[in-house]
Amino acid sequence: MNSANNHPLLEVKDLGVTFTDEKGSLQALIQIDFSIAREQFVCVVGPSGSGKSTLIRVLAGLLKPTSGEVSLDGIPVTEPRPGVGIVFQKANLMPWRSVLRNITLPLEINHIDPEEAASRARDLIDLVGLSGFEDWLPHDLSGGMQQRVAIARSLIRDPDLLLLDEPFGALDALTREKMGTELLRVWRARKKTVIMITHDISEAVFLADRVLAISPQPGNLRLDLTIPLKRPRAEEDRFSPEFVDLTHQLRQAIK
Amino acid sequence: MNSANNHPLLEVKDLGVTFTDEKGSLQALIQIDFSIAREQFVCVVGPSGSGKSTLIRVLAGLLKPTSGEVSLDGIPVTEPRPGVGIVFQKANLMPWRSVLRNITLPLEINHIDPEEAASRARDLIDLVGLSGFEDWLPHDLSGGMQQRVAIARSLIRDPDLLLLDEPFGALDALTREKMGTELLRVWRARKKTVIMITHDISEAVFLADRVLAISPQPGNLRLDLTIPLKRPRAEEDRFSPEFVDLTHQLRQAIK
Amino acid sequence: MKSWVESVRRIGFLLLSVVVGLILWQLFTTFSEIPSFIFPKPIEVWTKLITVIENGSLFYHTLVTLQEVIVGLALGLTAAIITGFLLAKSRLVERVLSPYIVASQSIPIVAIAPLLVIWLGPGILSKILTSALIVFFPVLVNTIVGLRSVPCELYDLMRSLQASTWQRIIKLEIPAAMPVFLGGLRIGATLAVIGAVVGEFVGADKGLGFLVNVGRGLYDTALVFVAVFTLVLLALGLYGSVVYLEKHLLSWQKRNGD
Amino acid sequence: MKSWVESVRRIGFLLLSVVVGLILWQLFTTFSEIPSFIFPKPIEVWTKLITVIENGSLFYHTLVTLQEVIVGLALGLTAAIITGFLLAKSRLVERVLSPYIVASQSIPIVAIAPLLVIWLGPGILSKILTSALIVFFPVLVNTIVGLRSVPCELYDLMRSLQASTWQRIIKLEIPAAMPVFLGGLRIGATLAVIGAVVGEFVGADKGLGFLVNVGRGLYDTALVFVAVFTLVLLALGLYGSVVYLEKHLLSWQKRNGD
Amino acid sequence: KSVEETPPELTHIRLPMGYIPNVQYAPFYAGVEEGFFAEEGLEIEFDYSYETDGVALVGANELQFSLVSGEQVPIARAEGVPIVYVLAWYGQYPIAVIAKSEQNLKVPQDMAGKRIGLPGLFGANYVGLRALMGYAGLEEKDLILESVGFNQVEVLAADTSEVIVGYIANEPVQLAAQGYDLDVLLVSDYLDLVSNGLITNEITIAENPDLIRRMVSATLKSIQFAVENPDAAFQHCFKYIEGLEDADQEVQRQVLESSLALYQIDPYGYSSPQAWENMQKVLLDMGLMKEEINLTEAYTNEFSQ
Ligand SMILES: Nc1ncnc2c1ncn2[C@@H]1O[C@H](COP(=O)(O)OP(=O)(O)OP(=O)(O)O)[C@@H](O)[C@H]1O
Ligand SMILES: Nc1ncnc2c1ncn2[C@@H]1O[C@H](COP(=O)(O)OP(=O)(O)OP(=O)(O)O)[C@@H](O)[C@H]1O
Ligand SMILES: [Mg+2]
Ligand SMILES: [Mg+2]
Repeated sequence: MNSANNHPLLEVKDLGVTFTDEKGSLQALIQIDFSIAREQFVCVVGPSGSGKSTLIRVLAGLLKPTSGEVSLDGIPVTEPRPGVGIVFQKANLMPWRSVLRNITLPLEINHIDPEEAASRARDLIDLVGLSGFEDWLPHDLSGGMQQRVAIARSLIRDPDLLLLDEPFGALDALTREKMGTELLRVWRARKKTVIMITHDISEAVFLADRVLAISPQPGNLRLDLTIPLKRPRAEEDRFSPEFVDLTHQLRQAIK
Repeated sequence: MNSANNHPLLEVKDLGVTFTDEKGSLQALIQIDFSIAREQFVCVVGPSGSGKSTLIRVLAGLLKPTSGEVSLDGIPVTEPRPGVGIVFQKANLMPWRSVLRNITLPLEINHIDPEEAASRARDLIDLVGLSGFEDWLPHDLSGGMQQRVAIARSLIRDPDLLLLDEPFGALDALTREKMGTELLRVWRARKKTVIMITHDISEAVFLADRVLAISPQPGNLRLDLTIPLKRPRAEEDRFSPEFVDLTHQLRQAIK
Repeated sequence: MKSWVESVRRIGFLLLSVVVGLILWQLFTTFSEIPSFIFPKPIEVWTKLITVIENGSLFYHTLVTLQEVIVGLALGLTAAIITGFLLAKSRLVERVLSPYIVASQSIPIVAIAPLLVIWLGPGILSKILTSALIVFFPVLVNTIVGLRSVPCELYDLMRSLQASTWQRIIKLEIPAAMPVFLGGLRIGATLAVIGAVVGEFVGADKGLGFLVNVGRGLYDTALVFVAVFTLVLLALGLYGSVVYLEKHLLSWQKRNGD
Repeated sequence: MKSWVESVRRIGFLLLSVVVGLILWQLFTTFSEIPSFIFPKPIEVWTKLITVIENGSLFYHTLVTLQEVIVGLALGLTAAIITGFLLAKSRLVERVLSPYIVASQSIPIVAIAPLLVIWLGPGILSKILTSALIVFFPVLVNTIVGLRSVPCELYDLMRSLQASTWQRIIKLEIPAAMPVFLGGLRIGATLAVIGAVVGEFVGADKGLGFLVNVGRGLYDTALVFVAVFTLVLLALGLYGSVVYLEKHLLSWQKRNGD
Repeated sequence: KSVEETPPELTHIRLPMGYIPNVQYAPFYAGVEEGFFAEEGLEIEFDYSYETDGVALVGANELQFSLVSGEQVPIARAEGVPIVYVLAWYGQYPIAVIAKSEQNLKVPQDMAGKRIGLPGLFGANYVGLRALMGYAGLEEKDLILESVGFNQVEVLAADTSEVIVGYIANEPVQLAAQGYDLDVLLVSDYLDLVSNGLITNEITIAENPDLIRRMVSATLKSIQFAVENPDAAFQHCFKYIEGLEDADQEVQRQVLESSLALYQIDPYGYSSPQAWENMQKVLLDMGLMKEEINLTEAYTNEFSQ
C-alpha cells in the first residue's frame, strides 16, 4: 500500500447491498460511488439505519456487496487485507482477555514478540487514558473505557487505512475531543488514511478533509462535501460562520 | 409516587460505591449528595469511567451502595421499584424477541392484555421511527435502531421517573435532536421526572433544568448547575452567550 | 417452495447415507470370513425383519421400550431441570449435592440390581429408573451451563422491571439457556434409549433389550440385528425430534460459518 | 489468606456431605430389615476395604480401570473435538455423518460384544473403546453447541485481523466455546467411568467392574460396595479435575446469581 | 390363557430362572401348561434376571424359590445367605470344555498351554473348568484364561480362543450345528458335582414347608412329563420363547435332547452328599470359599423323596 501510484487509494463503484432473508429483503445501500485519495481524512454521516456500518463492513472486506465493486490500491477487495485497522460500532472485546491482551491480539496474530507487543500496547493504553487498567477484564470496564480499548487495538498494527465506526460514540465530550486530537496527530504524523463514521456532524466537520453524507434507507450518497477549513483547527473555529454553514449543509443533506 | 408531599422525589445522601475483587478495590463513587424534586429534568455529565452508570444503577436499586443512602419518595431504595423506567448504556435487548415483543416485555410482566400492549408498543415504535421493523430481530438492526428499541421499551409503562444512561449515544445528530424533543414533550405532557446521563454537554444544557457534573475517579459531585434558560428552547439558543457560558462552566468542572 | 426443495435434499442425504451403509455392509459380509451367526448378511436381516413385523412381536417389544424411554426421559428431564435450577442458583446446594449426583451417575446399575428389584419390582419401573438416571446428568450439566451463560445485563433488566422469579425463569432464563439446554437434551434423548436397554439386560421379559438377549440366546443374530436397528431408529427418532425442536426454538440464533 | 479459608470451607462441606451420607447409611441398615448380603453395614464395608487395600488387589484393579478410563476419555475427547469442529462448520458433513453418530451411540454394547471380543480380543482395548464411545457423544454435542455460541461479531474481528484458520480456532473458538465444551467434558468424564465398567462387565479378568462381578458372584456385597465406592471416587476425581479446570479457564466468566 | 383359568386362591410364585427363556426350561413350561403347578395351587411367573440376583432375593426372603447352579449354594451360604437347596434339576454338572477337533482335546491334560475362553472368572463355567483342571493337575499358570463374556461360540468359531467352556446343552450343540467337528470333555465324566437345582430359604422351610413340598412335587411331575413326552414339552416352549419358531428347529430340538439327558431322574430330584463334598472341596481349592460350611444345612433331599 506504500507504492506511490496515481490512482486513488480506495474506489467504490456503483455499490449496492441488499439483505435478504425468509421474511423479505431490505435494500441497505444503493448506487454508492466515491473514491478516496491517500492520506485523506474522511468522515461519513447519516441517520441511524442508513447503512453506514454496512458500508464500513464492505470497505473492510467483511461483507460481499450485492452489486458494484470496491477496490483498494487498485485491487478488488474480496476479503480483509493487512494494513487496515478497524473499530467496530460495538467494542467487540474478547471477554476472557484482559485489556492488555485484547490490545495485543492483532500483534499476536502477526507473531510479534510478546514483550515488544506488550510495550507497544502500554503506549497505546497511555494514549487512551487507561493506565492502571491493563489487567482488568472488559466486564469490569465502563462503556467508554471498552470503546477506548477497541480504539487502542485498531491502532496497534500501525495501519495505513483506518476504518472507524463511531469510535467515540460512548465517550464524553472531553475524552472525545482528546481522542479526536490524538487521532489527528497520529494521522498527520504517520500519514494514514482515515474513514470515520460519526453521528456528530460538528465533529465530522471539525476533523475531516471531506464529509460524505448518506441518506436514509436505502442509503445513498447525498452529499460529498469538501471541508476547506485550514489546519490545525481550534475549538473556536466551531463558531466561525464557515463552520456553521458547513454543518448546516450537512444537516440539510441527511434530513 | 403520585402523592403530593413536600420532600423531594429522590434523595441521595453521602453515597459511596467501591468495587472489590481479588485484585484489589476501586472507589467508583464517593460522598455524593443531592436531591431531585418532582418533575425536574436533570442531566448528569462526567468523563468516561467516572461512575455515571454506577450512579444510575444505584438509583435504580440494582446495586447496593457501599455507603450512604438513596431514598425515593421518602422510602429507602433497596430494590427496583415500579414507576421507574430505565434505559441502559447497552441496548440490552433479548435476541430471541422481535422488536415489538422486546418493547411489550414490561407490559407482559404486568400481565397487560397482549392486544392492548401491542397497540401501545406500535405507537412507541412510530415515535422512535422504527415502523416497518416490528417483526425484526435485534441482530438485524443497526446500533442506533437497537438503542431506539430500548428507549421505546423504557417508555411503555409510562413511568413517573425515567433513568436514562446515554440513551442517544449511538444516534446521529438529527435523530438525536428528534428524540430529545420527543423526550421533552413526553416529560412536559406527562409530568415525569427525568435523570439522564449524556456525554454531550451541549445536549445536557439544552435539555435539562439542572446538570450535575461528576469528576473523574473517584466520582464526586463537582458541580450542581441550574440551567436558567427559558423553555421552550430553540436550536438557535445554543449560540446564545448564556448557553455558551453554561457549557463552558461544565467543561471546566469535569476537566 | 424453497423449504420443499430443502426437505427433498435432506431426505436425499439420509437415503444416500443409508444406501452407502448397506453397500458397505454387504461388501463386508461378502468378503470377510465372518460366519453369518456372528455377522449376518443384509438379506437375512431383512427376512427376519419381515417375520417379526408380521407376527407382531417387534411392534410389541418396541412399544414396551418406547414407553420406558419416554417415561424415563420425561422423569430424568424434569428432575434434571429442577435440580439444575437449584444448583445454578445456590452454591450451598451445589456443594452438598454434587458429590451425590456424580456418585449416582457412576454406580453401575448391575451392582445395585437386587436393590432395584426389591424396591421397584421386576417390572417396567426399574427400566424407567435406569433410563431416567442416565438422562439426568447431561441434561443437568447443560441446564447449569446454560443458565450460567445468561448475560447478567439481562438479569438487571428483568430486576428493573420487577419481574417475579417465575417470570424471570419463563421470559429470560429458559429462552437464554435454551441453546445449551437443547444440546443436553440431544445427549439425553440418545442416552435414554441406552438406559432403558441396560435396565432390560439386567432382567426383563419384554422390550427390545430383551429381544436382543433372546436373539443371542438362540444364536439368531439376524434377530439381534433387527432389535438393534429398531433401537437405533428409536434413538434417531428421538434425536430427530430434538433437532426439529431446536430448529423452531432457536431460529433466532444466527449461525456462524454459514 | 482468603482463598485458604475458602479451601477449608470447601473441604468442610465435602466432609459434611460424606458424614451425613454415612449416618444415613448406618441408620438405614440398622432400622430396615434388609440383610447385609444385599446392603451391608458401613463397618463391614470398611473391614473389606482394609483387606483389599492390604492385599493390594484394590490398587491393582483400580489401576487397570483408571488406565481404561483415561485412555478412553482421551480417545473419545479427541475424536469428539475433531468431529465437532467438522460438523459445526459443514452442513454436508453433518447430514451424512449424524445418523451414523447417533446410531453408534444407541447400539447396546452387549449386542456387538462378540464382534468386539473377536476384533479387539478380551483385553483392555474393548473397554477403552466402550469408554471412548460413551464419552464421544456428549463432548461432540457440546463442542458443536459451544462453537455455535461464538458471537459472530468476534468472527468478523478475527477475519479483519487476517487470522489464519488455526489462529481463529486457538484464539477465538476454543476460548469462546470453552464454557459449554467443559460442560460436555464434565458429562464425558463421568460417563467414561461407566463406559469402562460396561466394557468390563461384558468380559474381563481385571478392573473394578470385574471386581464388582467377583463380589456379586461370591455374594460378597461388601466387596461390591468397595469396588463401587472406588468407582465413584474415580468418577468424582475426574469430575473434580474438570471443575478445577473450569475454575481456572473460566475465571473470566461473571457468575450470575452470586 | 392358563392365567385366566386359574382360580384366585393360587399362590403366586415368581421364579428367577437364571437365564433368558430357553428350551432347557421346557419342563417348567410344560408343567405350567399341563397344569401340574395349578394342581398344587401354584401360579408361576418366570423371571429372567441374573442368577445371583435370584439367590440374593431368595436369601432375603423377598422370593421363596429360585433356580440356580449348584456351586452358588455353598458360596452364598459361606457369605451368610440362608438359602437351602431342595431339588436337583440336573443330575450332572452341565459344564463342558469344547474345542475344534484339530486341537486334539481328548483328556483334561490336553488343555495345558491352550487359550481358554470362558465368560469370566465366576459362575458355573469357571467352577467346572477349575474342577477339570484340578483333576488334571493343572494350575492357572499352565494355561491362558481369557474372559470373553458370553461369546464362547463366536470366539471358538473365529479361532480367537482354542478351547471354550460352556453348557453341555448349549454351546456344543450350536457349534455342531454350524458344522464344526468338536471334541467335548464333560466335567461330570471326571467329577461328581452338585448341579443346577431349586433353592428356597430357611424361613420358608421353617414356616411354610408345605409350600416347598407343593413346589417340588409339581416340578418333579413336570420333569417326568418332559422326559416322557419330549415332543409335547417342546411344543409348549413356543408359547414362552420368543422367536423360537423362527430359530433353527433342529438345533433347538437338539438343545432340548441334551438337556433332557441331564435331568436328575433316578431318583428324581436327589442330590448326593458326595457331590456336595466334591463341590465344597473344589470351591475351597479355588478360593471361592474361605472356610468349610456345614453342608447338611445347605441342602435337603427331604422334599424330593
Ligand atoms: N445482518 C443483517 N440482516 C438484515 N438486515 C440488516 C443486517 N445488518 C443491517 N441490516 C439493516 O441494514 C440497514 C442499515 O444498517 P447499518 O447497521 O448499516 O446502519 P447504520 O447506518 O450503521 O445505523 P446506526 O447509525 O444506527 O448504527 C438497517 O435497516 C438494518 O436493519
Ligand atoms: N462490576 C464492576 N467491577 C469492578 N469495577 C467496575 C464494575 N463496574 C464498573 N466498574 C468500574 O467503576 C468505574 C465507573 O464505571 P461506570 O460504568 O459507572 O463509568 P461511567 O461513568 O458510566 O463511564 P462511561 O461514560 O464510559 O460509561 C470504572 O472505573 C469501572 O472500571
Ligand atoms: Mg452503525
Ligand atoms: Mg457508563
